[in-house]
Amino acid sequence: MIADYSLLLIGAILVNNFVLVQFLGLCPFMGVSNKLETAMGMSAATTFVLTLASICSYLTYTYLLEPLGLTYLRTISFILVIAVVVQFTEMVVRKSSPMLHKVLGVFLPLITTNCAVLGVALLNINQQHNFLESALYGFGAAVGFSLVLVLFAAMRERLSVADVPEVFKGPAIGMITAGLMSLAFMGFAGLV
Amino acid sequence: MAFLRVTSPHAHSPTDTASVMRLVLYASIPGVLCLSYFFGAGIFVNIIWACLVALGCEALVLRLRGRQIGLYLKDYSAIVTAVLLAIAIPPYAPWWVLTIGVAFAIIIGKNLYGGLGSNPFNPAMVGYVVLLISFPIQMTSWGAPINTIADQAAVPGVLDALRLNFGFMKEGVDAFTMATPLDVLKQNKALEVSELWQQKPQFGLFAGRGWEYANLWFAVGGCYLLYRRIFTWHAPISMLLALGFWAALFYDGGSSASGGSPMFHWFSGATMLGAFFIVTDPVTSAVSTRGRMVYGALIGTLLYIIRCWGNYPDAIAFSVLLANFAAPFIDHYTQPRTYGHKKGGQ
Amino acid sequence: MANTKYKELSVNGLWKNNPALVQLLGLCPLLAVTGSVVNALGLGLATMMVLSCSNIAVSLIRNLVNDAIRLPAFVMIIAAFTSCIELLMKAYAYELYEILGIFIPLIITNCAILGRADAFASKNSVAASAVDGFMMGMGFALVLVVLGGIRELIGSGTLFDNMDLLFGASAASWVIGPPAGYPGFLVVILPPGAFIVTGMLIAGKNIIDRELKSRAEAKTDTTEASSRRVRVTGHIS
Amino acid sequence: MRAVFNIPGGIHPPENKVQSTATAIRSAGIPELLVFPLSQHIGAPAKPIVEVGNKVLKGQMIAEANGFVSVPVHASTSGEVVAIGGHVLPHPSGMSGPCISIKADGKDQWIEHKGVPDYEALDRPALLDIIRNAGIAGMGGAGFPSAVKLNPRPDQPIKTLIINGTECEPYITADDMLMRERAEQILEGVKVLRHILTPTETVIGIEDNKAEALAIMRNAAKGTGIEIVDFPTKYPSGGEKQLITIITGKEVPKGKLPADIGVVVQNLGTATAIYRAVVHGEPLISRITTVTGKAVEQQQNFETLLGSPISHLLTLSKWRQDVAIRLVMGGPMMGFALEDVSIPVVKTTNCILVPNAEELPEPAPEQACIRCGMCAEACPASLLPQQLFWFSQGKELEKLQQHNLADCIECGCCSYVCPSNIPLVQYYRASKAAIRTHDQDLIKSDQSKARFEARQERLEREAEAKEAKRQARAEAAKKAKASAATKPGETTSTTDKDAIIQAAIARTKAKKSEPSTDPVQAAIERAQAKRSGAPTAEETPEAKLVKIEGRLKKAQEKYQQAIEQGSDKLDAFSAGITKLEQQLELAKAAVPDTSEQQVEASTNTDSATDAIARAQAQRAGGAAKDTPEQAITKLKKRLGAAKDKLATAENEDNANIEAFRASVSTLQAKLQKAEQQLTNDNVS
Amino acid sequence: MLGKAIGKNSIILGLFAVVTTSMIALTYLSTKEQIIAQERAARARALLEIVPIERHNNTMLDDTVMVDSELLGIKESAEAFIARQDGIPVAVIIPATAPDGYSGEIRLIVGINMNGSIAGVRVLTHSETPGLGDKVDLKKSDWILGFNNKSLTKPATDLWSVKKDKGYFDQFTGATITPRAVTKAVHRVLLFFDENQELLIDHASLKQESNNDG
Amino acid sequence: MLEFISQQPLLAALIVLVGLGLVFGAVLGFASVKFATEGDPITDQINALLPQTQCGQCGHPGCRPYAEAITNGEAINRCPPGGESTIAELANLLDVEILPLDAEEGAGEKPKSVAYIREDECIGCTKCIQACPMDAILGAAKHMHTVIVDECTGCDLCVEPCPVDCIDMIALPTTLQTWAWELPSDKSHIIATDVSHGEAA
Ligand SMILES: Cc1cc2nc3c(=O)[nH]c(=O)nc-3n(C[C@H](O)[C@H](O)[C@H](O)COP(=O)(O)O)c2cc1C
Ligand SMILES: Cc1cc2nc3c(=O)[nH]c(=O)nc-3n(C[C@H](O)[C@H](O)[C@H](O)COP(=O)(O)O)c2cc1C
Ligand SMILES: Cc1cc2nc3c(=O)[nH]c(=O)nc-3n(C[C@H](O)[C@H](O)[C@H](O)COP(=O)(O)O)c2cc1C
Ligand SMILES: Cc1cc2nc3c(=O)[nH]c(=O)nc-3n(C[C@H](O)[C@H](O)[C@H](O)CO)c2cc1C
Ligand code: SF4
Ligand code: SF4
Ligand code: SF4
Ligand code: SF4
Ligand code: FES
Repeated sequence: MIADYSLLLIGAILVNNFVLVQFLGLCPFMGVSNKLETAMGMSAATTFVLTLASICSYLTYTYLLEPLGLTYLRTISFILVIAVVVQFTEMVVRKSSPMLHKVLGVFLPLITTNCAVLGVALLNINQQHNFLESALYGFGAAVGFSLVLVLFAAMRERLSVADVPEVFKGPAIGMITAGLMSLAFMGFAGLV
Repeated sequence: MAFLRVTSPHAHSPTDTASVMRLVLYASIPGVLCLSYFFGAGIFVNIIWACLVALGCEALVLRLRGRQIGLYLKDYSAIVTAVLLAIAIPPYAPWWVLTIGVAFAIIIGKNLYGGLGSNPFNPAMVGYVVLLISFPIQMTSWGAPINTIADQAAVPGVLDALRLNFGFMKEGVDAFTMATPLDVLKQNKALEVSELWQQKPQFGLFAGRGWEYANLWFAVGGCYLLYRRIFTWHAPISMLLALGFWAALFYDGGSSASGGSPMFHWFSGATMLGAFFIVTDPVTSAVSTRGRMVYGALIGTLLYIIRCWGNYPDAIAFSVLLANFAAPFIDHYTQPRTYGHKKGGQ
Repeated sequence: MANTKYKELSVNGLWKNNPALVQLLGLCPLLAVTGSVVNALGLGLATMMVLSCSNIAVSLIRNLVNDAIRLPAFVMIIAAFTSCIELLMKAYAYELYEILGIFIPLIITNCAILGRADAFASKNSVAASAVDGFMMGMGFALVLVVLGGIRELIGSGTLFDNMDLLFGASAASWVIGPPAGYPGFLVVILPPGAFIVTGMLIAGKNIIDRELKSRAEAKTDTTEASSRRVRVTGHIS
Repeated sequence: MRAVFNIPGGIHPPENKVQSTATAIRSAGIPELLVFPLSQHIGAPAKPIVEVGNKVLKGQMIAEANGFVSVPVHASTSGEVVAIGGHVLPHPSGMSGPCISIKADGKDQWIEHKGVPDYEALDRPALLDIIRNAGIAGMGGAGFPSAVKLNPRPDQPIKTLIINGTECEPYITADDMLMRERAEQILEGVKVLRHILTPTETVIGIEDNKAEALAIMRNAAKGTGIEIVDFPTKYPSGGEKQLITIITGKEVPKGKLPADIGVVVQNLGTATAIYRAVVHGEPLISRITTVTGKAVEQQQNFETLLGSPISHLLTLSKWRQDVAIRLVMGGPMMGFALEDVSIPVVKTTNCILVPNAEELPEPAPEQACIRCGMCAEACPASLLPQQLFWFSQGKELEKLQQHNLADCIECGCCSYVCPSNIPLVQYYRASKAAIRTHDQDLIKSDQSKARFEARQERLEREAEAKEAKRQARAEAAKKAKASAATKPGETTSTTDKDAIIQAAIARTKAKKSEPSTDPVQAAIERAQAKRSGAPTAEETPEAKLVKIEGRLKKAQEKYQQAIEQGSDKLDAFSAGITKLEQQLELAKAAVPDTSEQQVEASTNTDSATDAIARAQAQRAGGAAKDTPEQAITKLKKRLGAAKDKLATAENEDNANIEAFRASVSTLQAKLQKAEQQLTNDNVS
Repeated sequence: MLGKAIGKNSIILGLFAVVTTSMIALTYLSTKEQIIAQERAARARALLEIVPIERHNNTMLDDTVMVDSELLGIKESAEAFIARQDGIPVAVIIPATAPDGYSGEIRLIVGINMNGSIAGVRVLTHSETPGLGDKVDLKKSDWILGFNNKSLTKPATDLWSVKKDKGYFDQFTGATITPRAVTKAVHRVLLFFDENQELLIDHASLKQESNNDG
Repeated sequence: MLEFISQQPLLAALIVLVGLGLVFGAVLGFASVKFATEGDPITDQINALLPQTQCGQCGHPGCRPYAEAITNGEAINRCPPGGESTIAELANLLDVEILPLDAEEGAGEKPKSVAYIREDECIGCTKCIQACPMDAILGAAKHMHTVIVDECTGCDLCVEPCPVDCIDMIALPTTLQTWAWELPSDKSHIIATDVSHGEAA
């Protein structure tokens, strides 16, 4: 039982890493990784939102849509749930911690449009997770996202002083680096 | 009278980058000779071809960027990359496999980041992994070490190697390939370790046949580099210790589910080559000594995890790349304590 | 006047401000579904459709919503269009739907869309928004297809394989290649390849841009830059 | 035996010390011309107290300390002051700075001086006075005024006095020879120091590569209670912080001074100088300097008079100019390269290194950093030089600070070992400067912001006030109709403006601590001071005189005006006038002896100087730099511009018309005058 | 103020909800039938590849029987599909799992004609190394077609393995493990069919009858 | 009831989503009032990074307005006095890409300078005083004026209004105190330029 759950976590964090293997949440991954500090803030926010959204959408699906036979409405209701969770978080953060809001500022709304959030909700349904699994999967996905985001940010800080050819500066080399990272992550294949 | 107006220091030690790289090349010679004894001359063909391709690619990129070609080619770093990649791939892999690998390593792995010193990922390992993923057949066809298969009179000589590598000998390699010891252990579900040793020809004294000696010689070369202070002991030793630690932890006395003894892990696959030639790549590892210890330990751990539970029988390349990826982050948290600063803080 | 504006919108969407290559939005589908042309094209078309429709809709109702509920309202519109597309694809291109998987519902979050709705449609007229949406979608779809083409070609040596999934059985024969004995270059089809090829594509665009710029400079030697300096201290009397 | 501690990092470059220890210290004699920079130490430059033409005696103070952290300068031989002005300084920049030049008369005649052999009778302040007046600044490194260092605050009780005899740099043997030949003097000096500081222990630290000196010192120190400690040779164990760690095991915490952990470090040359000053009353006028390197034939140590040009030493040791590739003051690790052999020996000059090309070849081309970490291994401060390098390259100042760039002692170990030949230290020096400028810019921008905002506020207030006044005026006008009006509103507005100016002046005054309280004057002075740093670069005394006169006149006018208007700022004006008068006196005094200075002043001209000079010249009304023709063209151009402006103004019915008219007429007048002059010139 | 803000916002959002939902719901209602049909077609496609439509005239998807055996390597009981021509069974399609693939399980379906020969084998899911083990997938190579028409006796039982193990079937260059696993699994399915043939057919016929009744 | 609803797909859908919409709208409406904020701390931070030269070369009347503009999305590369370092800092703060300085023709990074008034030519018109955003010019009407060097930011706004052109901008010279080693520049072989078809980028 415990083993299953830890495998689920390892799977979500490493083997099927959301960003590098499943291609979810790439926009913030590329956009918020220029600075380590910011990346850490973003990680925290995403972890929070992702876990919460995962739970909320699971509840919505199991207790509202499924009994009423409205599963085809899942996309729109999930996105609604997520949008509200994010918007609400943003308002709270803006008020309670301007510093954090400064760091996350433009990116909090971007979390809504972060594929990872909707993706995790949908994958939970596809893979028929139960409540606990959904929560864990959401959390694991977020940790996986945070892990690569933070490592990537540290790496980009290093790249920013490298003598990269002019045309590759910025996003291009970022993409290629992400590619090599994804290459490295292929090494985790088969762990679960 | 014009005197030089430069900043201090005015004196400089005689070591330079090119000489460091050359030393690394020298240190790899014993291991390479040992490999060629067990697996034949293919490795020489590979090394030469890889160097040619590497220099070609490097020159091409430098030309495109409008840099002085000579100055950079002379630093030998491209050659080191090429040689290490050539050692890592099977001796009779077709020429185009090596070409693609080296080109990928030198162009994308190294020069897109600005060349020597700027690349975050170990170029040779980037090349290796790309090949392993793209051409698994060619990349897993290791020949049998000398004297392991009954009907195999001798390992291929130089001419055979040329013919094999450049494709004039159809389906030649397949005839004498065989799973590597690590692969055998990994696939083993039934036999106990001691039985494996008796039944499988792949096993030698304390690790894989042939492989154990190659590892030994690479370790000797590595110790020479250590002695010449090309790198410090931190990364390689902590990697070996971590690997040994996990292996000992999961050895369970040699049952059929055993992951293999520490000895076996140390002297199998590319462990020693990795520990002393790849993990030590200064450019892509963590910078501080503390950082390098963490870095080495991370590689050792990942190595064991992937070897035992992952899809790949040997995982030097993957572990190194993963650790490369973490290196800047490690650096961020392992700054040494500066003179006059309190412990742990700024 | 109007003409130049539309032209500008097109240039923006297709090239200058391309959602995928410049704004770096909508990266997930960009990387995930571009293993082959057909996947790319399928998702590209779907995205384009949603983008145009939602832009029109958002621009229609732009005066109705205030800041607090702007985001959910817009998202809802886009979600509606996406859901419809999803259902339609399920009904009429089932296999493609299966292959594209969750990336169809994810069109919603495909940041490109939201970015546009927020940035453009909520401030512009219906016509302009429609053109903008279409062009942005087009730019995105183009990149998808180009990327899909490159990856398919290098990765498996074919082009336009499996087009029947999208265009019916007759399209099955559109496939070109693979050349005999082509070993494939797996890495290009796998996730790492997606990133790397995209990186190359971005760099390629940079090169072209640079070339264009230097050419433009060569042509118009020195155009007088009008001063934008502003008097800090106001009118001097 | 005392246990010594290890320091991290460090290197072992070839020592090359034996070459210069073969012969005994030799006196360098008296050169013809000696040059004394006013700033041979850390702190404010000394103030000259002699004038050109004055005769001075050996040991006579020629410049006095200027503030607390400063030391005087003494003549090292007798002779005549021939110049006070710019001369190339022993400074890595190769720039010029204020120096006093003395032409030796060869008599080497001492000024009267008297020592205090029974110094133990004196208390600390008295001894410190002697030391300070003897001009003693640290001779081992940066030249920090010893009297300051020897005067720790009461909350810094000194436990350990460390005498630095390490001499860890290759080539240098000045301290080594000093120990071999003058151990007694050193120890006497140490005793003086011990008396001043009353430490619980006194240690002389010497590297173990100086066996002979060690033996001699050990022998001499027997029974004195002074410990001689040797430790393994390693560069840079002579660095103050490193030495403290080696001897005591303690580290000087970041941002603190050695005294904060109860340690004072002095070089043993400094100790000797202190002995001579206290016991014999001789100020610091000479030092031991090693002249070495393969480009000199006789590598040896000289007892050198301060102020001797290094060409003098080089000639004495038969240098071969053709093979000398560089000229280093100091050692090969920390010394700085010079370009001019006329640079004088100063208090901190322990070595002149003249290598040939084979010895210290031209730096190899810089290659890319391979992050090999050799630099980090060598760094005695446990920094990560490679990271600092990457961040320097990327100009990431914040990161540099995070990585403690400030703790780099610029020892050069990292550059020495770097296999890629990266001049790391240069990167650090540049980055440190960039951080400094950045910090200053920040301060300035903060000030600017405050000023700008204050101004905006003021404008608002003024606008309001104007509005109020306008109404008041309307009111007044109304009243005026009724009764006979006495004063129109104009007066009010003038006073108003005056008030603003006064306020501004007051504000400025409050900000400035300089004694010269006239902000206008201060501003100008500062502007001028910024020229190439040489006081000689100031305007010629004549110009100054004229200017001050002009200013005085104006001030007097103002005063007059103020009296007429019954202003309440009469005091301020009269004070200003008095000051101007004083300045006038001064300036008049300065006029006679300017000939030399002027020559020197012009050695260092750049565009800024040009501009200022031009402006000054014009202002001074005399000797315009422009030829009359040029002046006329310029004037014409300006006139054209002014007319244009006037025209636009007229077109737009601008309020400025008056001003423009005035300017046009001024210019026309000027033009006429100039033309006239031209004709005159042509005629004559 | 607060009340008003809440009120207005929720009304507007509600309005949006009405419009958008109607849109989706209408689309759903109009595509519902088509979607169900497509889903069934997709599920049937793999089955049809093994037993083509010419050979049977029932709907296999609805003609199932639950099977469960060690031999099949499956954890829970699963559906086997039966193909009939006019009510007479012609073939059975049995699910199976090969547990010993190079990296994990390989899920298969094996179609067996009533005469015990193989009608076809397909790999449903696997996670073998791309380029090596994944050639068991028909999309990558037609190695899997090599099982067609083989049976328990053709080749002989001890030849039911890969060439490397001195068996009949080819392995791939550089990959023995995956084909070995698949071959063994198919062999076990044949054994299962052999043992349970009666049961399967009987059961199936029974079901068929009851179906006919109902 | 539930039965009934699930029998009516359209109705069910409507009820569910409208319900969700209502609830969420209420929640957000509540939050928008409860957590309303004013002011934007980021503008201050941006302003703190600008050089405060107040020269207007960015196209805004002063640094703060430009800071506000940046907050609202204007490019960060418009301030010539700040130059590259300011752009880098802004990029860092806002986590955006560093852009090359976007200056008008000939208005690139200039050495720091101060205004200098040739006093004998000054006619005391006070134009420069009004122009100076720093109050760095002193003097009364009809009397010569002078610049307080330490206060002058070198914005050169005072130069143009002067009717007699008596104001010069003088570059601040290096002194022993401000002199410093420069970053090694002899690296043509390393940094060089990425050439592309003979055109340096
Ligand atoms: C800017 C500066 C300020 C210093 N202030 C003091 C001080 O207040 N008291 C003191 O005893 N030493 C002071 N020192 C001296 C240092 O502690 C040290 O002894 C001196 O810099 C010798 O440097 P060296 O190692 O480079 O020769 C100061 C040094 C510097 C550079
Ligand atoms: C790297 C380095 C090496 C030094 N080596 C010596 C040395 O060998 N001998 C010495 O007296 N001072 C040396 N100094 C200067 C000392 O740090 C210290 O300033 C000096 O001993 C203080 O004494 P002073 O004030 O009497 O000069 C060195 C400084 C540095 C930074
Ligand atoms: C990275 C890697 C992946 C492999 N993947 C597979 C696989 O998916 N299927 C397989 O049968 N063999 C795979 N192999 C090869 C086997 O481990 C083993 O070498 C091979 O099956 C032995 O075949 P041989 O006996 O014909 O040499 C892989 C090997 C490596 C190194
Ligand atoms: C001790 C040592 C180990 C090295 N190991 C590698 C290696 O594993 N892979 C590689 O591509 N280059 C290696 N190099 C060469 C060089 O550092 C490498 O090409 C750089 O990563 C290119 O920037 C090594 C060099 C040294 C000195
Ligand atoms: S010694 Fe030189 S090459 Fe090595 S890490 Fe330090 S700076 Fe880089
Ligand atoms: S110069 Fe600075 S960084 Fe280099 S070794 Fe010395 S203290 Fe360390
Ligand atoms: S250009 Fe820069 S310094 Fe000038 S006003 Fe704008 S922000 Fe301020
Ligand atoms: S004096 Fe002139 S240049 Fe200086 S701040 Fe004032 S207006 Fe700007
Ligand atoms: S498309 Fe932007 S996060 Fe996925």
